[in-house]
Amino acid sequence: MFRHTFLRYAVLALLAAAALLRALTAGYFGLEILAEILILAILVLALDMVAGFGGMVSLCHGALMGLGAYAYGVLCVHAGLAPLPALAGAIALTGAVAWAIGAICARAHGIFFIMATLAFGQMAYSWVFETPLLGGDDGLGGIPRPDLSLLGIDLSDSRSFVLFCLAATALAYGAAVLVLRSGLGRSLGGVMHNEQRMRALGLTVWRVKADVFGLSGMLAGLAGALAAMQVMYISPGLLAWTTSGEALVVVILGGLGTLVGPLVGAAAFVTLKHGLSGVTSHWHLVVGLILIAVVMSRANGLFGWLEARWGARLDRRLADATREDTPREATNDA
Amino acid sequence: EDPVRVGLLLPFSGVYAALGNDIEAGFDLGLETFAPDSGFEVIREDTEVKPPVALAKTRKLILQDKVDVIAGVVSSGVLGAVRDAVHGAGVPLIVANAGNDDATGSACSPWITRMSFSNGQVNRPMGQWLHDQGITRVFTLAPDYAGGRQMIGGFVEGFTAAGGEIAGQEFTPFQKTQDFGPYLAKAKASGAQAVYVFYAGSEAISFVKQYDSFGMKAELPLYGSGFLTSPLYVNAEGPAAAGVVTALHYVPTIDTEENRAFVTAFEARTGRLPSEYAVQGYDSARALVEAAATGARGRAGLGEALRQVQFTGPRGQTSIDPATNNIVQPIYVYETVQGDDGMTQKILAELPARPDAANGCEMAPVAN
Amino acid sequence: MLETRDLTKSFGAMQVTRGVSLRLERGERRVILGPNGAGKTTLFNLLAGELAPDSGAVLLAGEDITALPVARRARRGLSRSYQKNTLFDGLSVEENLGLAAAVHCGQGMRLWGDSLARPEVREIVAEVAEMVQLVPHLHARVSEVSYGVRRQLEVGVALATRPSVLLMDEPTSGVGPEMARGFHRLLADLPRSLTLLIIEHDMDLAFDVADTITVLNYGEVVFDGLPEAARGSRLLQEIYMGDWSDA
Amino acid sequence: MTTDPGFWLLQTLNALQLSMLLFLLSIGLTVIFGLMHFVNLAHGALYAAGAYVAASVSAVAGFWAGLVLAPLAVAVIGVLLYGGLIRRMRRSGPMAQVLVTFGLIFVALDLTRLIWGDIALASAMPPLLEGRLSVLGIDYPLYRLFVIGLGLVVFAALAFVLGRTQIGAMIRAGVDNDAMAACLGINVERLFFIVFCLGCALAGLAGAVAAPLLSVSPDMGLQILIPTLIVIVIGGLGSLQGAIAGSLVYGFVQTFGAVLAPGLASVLIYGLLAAILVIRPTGLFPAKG
Amino acid sequence: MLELEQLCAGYGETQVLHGLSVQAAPGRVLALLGRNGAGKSTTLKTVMGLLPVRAGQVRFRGAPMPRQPHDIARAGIAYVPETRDIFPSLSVRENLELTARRFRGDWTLERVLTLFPRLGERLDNGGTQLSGGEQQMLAMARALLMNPRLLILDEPTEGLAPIIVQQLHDSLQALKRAGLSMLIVEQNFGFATALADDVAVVGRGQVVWTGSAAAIRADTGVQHQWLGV
Ligand SMILES: Nc1ncnc2c1ncn2[C@@H]1O[C@H](COP(=O)(O)OP(=O)(O)OP(=O)(O)O)[C@@H](O)[C@H]1O
Ligand SMILES: Nc1ncnc2c1ncn2[C@@H]1O[C@H](COP(=O)(O)OP(=O)(O)OP(=O)(O)O)[C@@H](O)[C@H]1O
Ligand SMILES: [Mg+2]
Ligand SMILES: [Mg+2]
Repeated sequence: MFRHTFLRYAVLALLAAAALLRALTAGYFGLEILAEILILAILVLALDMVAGFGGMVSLCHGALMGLGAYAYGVLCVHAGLAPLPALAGAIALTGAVAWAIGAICARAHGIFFIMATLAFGQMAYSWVFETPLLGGDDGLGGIPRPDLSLLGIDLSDSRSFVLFCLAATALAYGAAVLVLRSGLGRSLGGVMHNEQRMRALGLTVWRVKADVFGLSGMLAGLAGALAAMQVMYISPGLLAWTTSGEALVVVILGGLGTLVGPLVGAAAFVTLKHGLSGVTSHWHLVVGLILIAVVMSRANGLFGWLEARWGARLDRRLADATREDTPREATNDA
Repeated sequence: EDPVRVGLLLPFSGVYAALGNDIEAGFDLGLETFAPDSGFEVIREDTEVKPPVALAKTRKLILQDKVDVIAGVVSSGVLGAVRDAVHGAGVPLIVANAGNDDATGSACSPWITRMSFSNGQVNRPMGQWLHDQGITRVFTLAPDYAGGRQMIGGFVEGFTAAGGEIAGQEFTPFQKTQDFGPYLAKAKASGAQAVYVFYAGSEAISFVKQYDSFGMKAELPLYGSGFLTSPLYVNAEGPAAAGVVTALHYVPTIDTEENRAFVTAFEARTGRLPSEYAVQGYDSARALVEAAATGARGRAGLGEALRQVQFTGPRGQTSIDPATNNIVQPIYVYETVQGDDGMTQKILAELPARPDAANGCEMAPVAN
Repeated sequence: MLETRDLTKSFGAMQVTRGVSLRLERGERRVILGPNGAGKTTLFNLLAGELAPDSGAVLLAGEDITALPVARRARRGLSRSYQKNTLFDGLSVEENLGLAAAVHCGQGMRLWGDSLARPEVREIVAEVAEMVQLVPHLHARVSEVSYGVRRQLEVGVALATRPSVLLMDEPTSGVGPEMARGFHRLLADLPRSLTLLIIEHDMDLAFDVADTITVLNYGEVVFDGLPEAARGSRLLQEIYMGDWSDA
Repeated sequence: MTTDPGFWLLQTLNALQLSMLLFLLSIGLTVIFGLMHFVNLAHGALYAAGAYVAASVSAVAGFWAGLVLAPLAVAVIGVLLYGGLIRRMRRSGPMAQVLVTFGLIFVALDLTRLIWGDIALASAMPPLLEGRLSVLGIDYPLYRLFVIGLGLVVFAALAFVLGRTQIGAMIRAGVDNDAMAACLGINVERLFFIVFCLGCALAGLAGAVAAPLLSVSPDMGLQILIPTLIVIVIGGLGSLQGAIAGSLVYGFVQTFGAVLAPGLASVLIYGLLAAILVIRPTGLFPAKG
Repeated sequence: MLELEQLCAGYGETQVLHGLSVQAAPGRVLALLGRNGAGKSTTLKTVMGLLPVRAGQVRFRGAPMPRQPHDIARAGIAYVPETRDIFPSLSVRENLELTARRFRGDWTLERVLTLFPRLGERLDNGGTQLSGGEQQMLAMARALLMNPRLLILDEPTEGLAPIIVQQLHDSLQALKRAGLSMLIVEQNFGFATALADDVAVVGRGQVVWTGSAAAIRADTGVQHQWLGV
């Protein structure tokens, strides 16, 4: 279960404002980076949904995103579908695949779940890599962006495309929050804390896991389709496990199970990466050291650190101010 | 006069970092040698061997840095990713490695000039040559990806055209194979007279060592694409590589004036022998300098001029095939032998330069 | 209401349940006694579906449920509490009860709206909290309340699914005398329509609430009858009670 | 497919060899990962470090010196890691551990590149093991037989220590519940330190053994990580039988997959992994409990 | 033997013990009684070094208590927690040998198995395959095999069949007669006061009453106010 706190609202508003400002003012490369951040943000939202709120740490979300990208690409290029129906198709297909993976892996836990999802991700990777229709190792080019000229928007313009991504990210965030706050999200929380008891209460645990995994997969599919639109070219590397690993790093770096944190993580990670790779080809070293430093600080990621410092205090102050009109609610996250 | 702005697009991290570094060293040496008074401004970008990253960097070079020309590109995946971008924007690209046949075939572009090699080109002549040595049944092995299939495809084409027979073919999972033992046993059991392979990088090293440890070289000689025993890796392979016969568009032991000068200069600069990657970088720089020397400026001008370039360099007489923009160059068959210090290459034959077939390439002139 | 026919279960070479046949009428309150390791908890696991029997059948309201998974049995009104607390530790007491009630109300898979905010769920939570005296602790996290309170919650969560048959595994173990009395009252106050099967080592409580008593020893039913008969049974004294009844 | 029995024997030996190489690697990981519940993704990096040290040492002092020094050197790295990072991370849950060790992978990768460069390193076989031995009528490389033998010896030694000795029981007790183990007078902290260093040394040993077989390149650690994880997950975490079973499954599936179904070679092991986890969600031989 | 002086301790932000002072005399049995949540288990955990001492002092046999649990154990204190904490990866035999092999003395494997014959039948079972009561016996046996100077028991009778409780009472009486010092926390008032020499009642993190076992049996006021009996 996810709750908005004052701090979360504040950081969210800050992020949105910063993104909007950048989208309107940044130069070409800045826009490119912003689009990358936004797409990664959707992916890590999807991942946080299952990992942070359901304990299902997935190492196949990169592959799901890749599937979304390929589904979109193939539906456009080979099946001749218009981009928007292709986008819908990609999301639906990725969701269905994710649902199946979630259902099959539902019995595994912890590292076993991670590895089971990795296995499915790698199978998808190998399949794409070795399927000539999908371009194999050489990838698939000539992927179109949606035509929104009816609305007077030209998505081939970088700025418009970034704004399009921003809207998609906002939508994805809203969807994630809705799901996590629903009955399904509640059940998911129960399953994460004590699966055996949830079952004994009469819940079909695997269905809950599969449903949430499927919904998360739809978001990953959206991210994939957007990535395909951004680059207008797709290659199997998108499905490699390292993409999933990187997404996981971003989620944890930002703050697992906070939904807002991963957004912070995505922004920080991409900015850092590009900033450093311009300076040194050994940027992995620096990123690695920073990762270690962040974790050694013992906080739940960057945002978790912020929450631990100020979250409670801010909320208490806010609660004091509004004590009269709202009944007290137990405040806890996840 | 404004300098020519060059974007150098290479992997400086990731699995191909060693290749990127060699090409870069060759490129820098080329610029220094042929354009000592500079006139070129180089902007370096790391592709990380990730196509999306490479594409973002390419767009940055084109749109933000406003380069006149781009050089580099090691992996074919990256080439596939950036192809539409450079073609669409009308920016000349000098390919300094990626060998994908299609890049100068069905997906060719007047803006893309290849100064390295194409996968088929390196292997095709070897088919005829091998058959000429009296070998008629061959087992082939290569990693399972587009490049591996094209390399072997080129060889098989040449070999069967000469009347040879393929005893068996195996494609191993790309960069996932630790143990080649199972495949070697299959090759042995296939009844072939020789084995022809394409492997590069780490896989080449593991393969050559494991081939040797099974003691197969004596009864089943090992042939292949020259990347297998590239100077970059041959010292890691050590004596295991002795006696392996391969073909490539360049080896450091080519006995010509141009090559001796290049090898000396490169060794002085880096302390190691130049590999085929180094020469590709070197010749890419030279092509660029020569194109600029014609007085051509701007993207279109340089693009057109690049297609006319021809010179005699370390690898012999090279020119650009106007039908495909692919390089035309001789191929060297060489045996890896034990030298005074480390392994060295003994050239067995120089196969004449032949342009690749057009493979569906329809080349329009460079337009504005 | 709940019936078993010749249930057997072994772990490796050790037979833990040997041909157990029980029959509980609707509204019956039965206490299961037996020495440690007699197979009482195992029997509960077989009834609830957490273990599959080697042979035999479990019937609920006349229907064979032997093949049903845990969740399906629970949805048919079979609920249980655990000997070792099995709670949602990071959540508040209220949320613990709410989750159970939400599943019961069919809100567990809803994609729209918070299940715990539903009026029917809130109603159950309030009612159960009152019943098991958890009202003062509703907003505390489980990890913050004392063991005794957790024991109460353990039963509360089971009750929040509004079961027709409730299995309680040593509800009073580890709680103080005061709270034990509370459980006593709670059991007395439960609606008579609820069928109860209780494992208990607290003899006072056992003899007080039991309509009937079943004694297990080495996985076998060695006694099945009224409390009075149990009290007088030599066998029971020998294997289980010692001189409790004299005390 | 050939009916020559020699061919199948050869392939069986190949499978065994790959299994044992993976076993040497995965046992270190399973000891740390299963017994300490510590997710050490940097295990592959330790293996690469072992290979690099072995290659460097053997260039000047011969293979055997490398084989001895590499595990020691990696154990020393283990000491540093433990003191600097791991000790503080032991209680911080798997997510934090994944992240820290992921960071370590990044760091190790670039450090190897900085120290040894991007170009792969040579590592020669010892002259003693260079030849081939005739096994039931087929010639098989001696070095590969050495790898098989070494794997079996390490397995036997560890099986004895963990299963039959007091130390083994103490380690397992500390893993189950370190607070309670401490209350029984066990110095859990020191025990884990030893276990961690032993695991590191085993990774170093695997690297040294692999060096003459494979190429010693910066990304070798990353490439081996996934196979190693697959091995310990198929086998079941924390158990020695699991590590050996997982290694054998992996080795045989890879080898015979390559022979019998080359088209599926790259997917086969993942399919098997998924299937095993669906049927037995905690692997084939999970640790008791 | 064991002296707690103005002990303060707790979990995270919550402080549970607020200056708790009590003394256990050598060769005697001290029972800590109190309602659920009074802080009895917290006291024991603090003594064992599982929770840090925030203020005050713990002294054992006249000297300050070591800080690390394993040093505390080696100083001669054996502890049976309320959660028993049997090691699931170890068989029953291994659970017992874990302490039997490292602490030698009067208590041997044979001797504890005569005390708890049920364990003898389960020697090769996994630790968590035992029933709740069997686990309690195993935890006790494991502690006795440390041949401790002071035995600390947290709710030893929880979940035990009456007949086992009786046997346990008898064996603890025997231990007491043999001169073993004990500190027990117990909800079973009858059991505790029959065994203990001294009683300390804990309420809200402090000792609110001390006296002899006989005294508290007679004092229904204290019983009612602090124990809810
Ligand atoms: N998973 C298992 N594997 C092997 N043996 C088991 C397992 N679970 C329980 N047992 C054994 O079955 C027997 C019965 O256990 P059970 O937990 O049912 O006892 P119980 O009657 O509930 O005892 P208690 O009153 O002490 O809780 C015990 O001897 C125990 O060792
Ligand atoms: N891990 C913990 N984190 C936070 N608070 C705790 C924790 N464990 C116990 N507490 C709190 O400390 C207080 C004292 O708990 P303690 O376990 O010492 O009580 P007790 O006297 O042993 O009671 P019981 O008879 O129920 O075991 C309780 O209010 C409880 O909520
Ligand atoms: Mg029980
Ligand atoms: Mg307690």
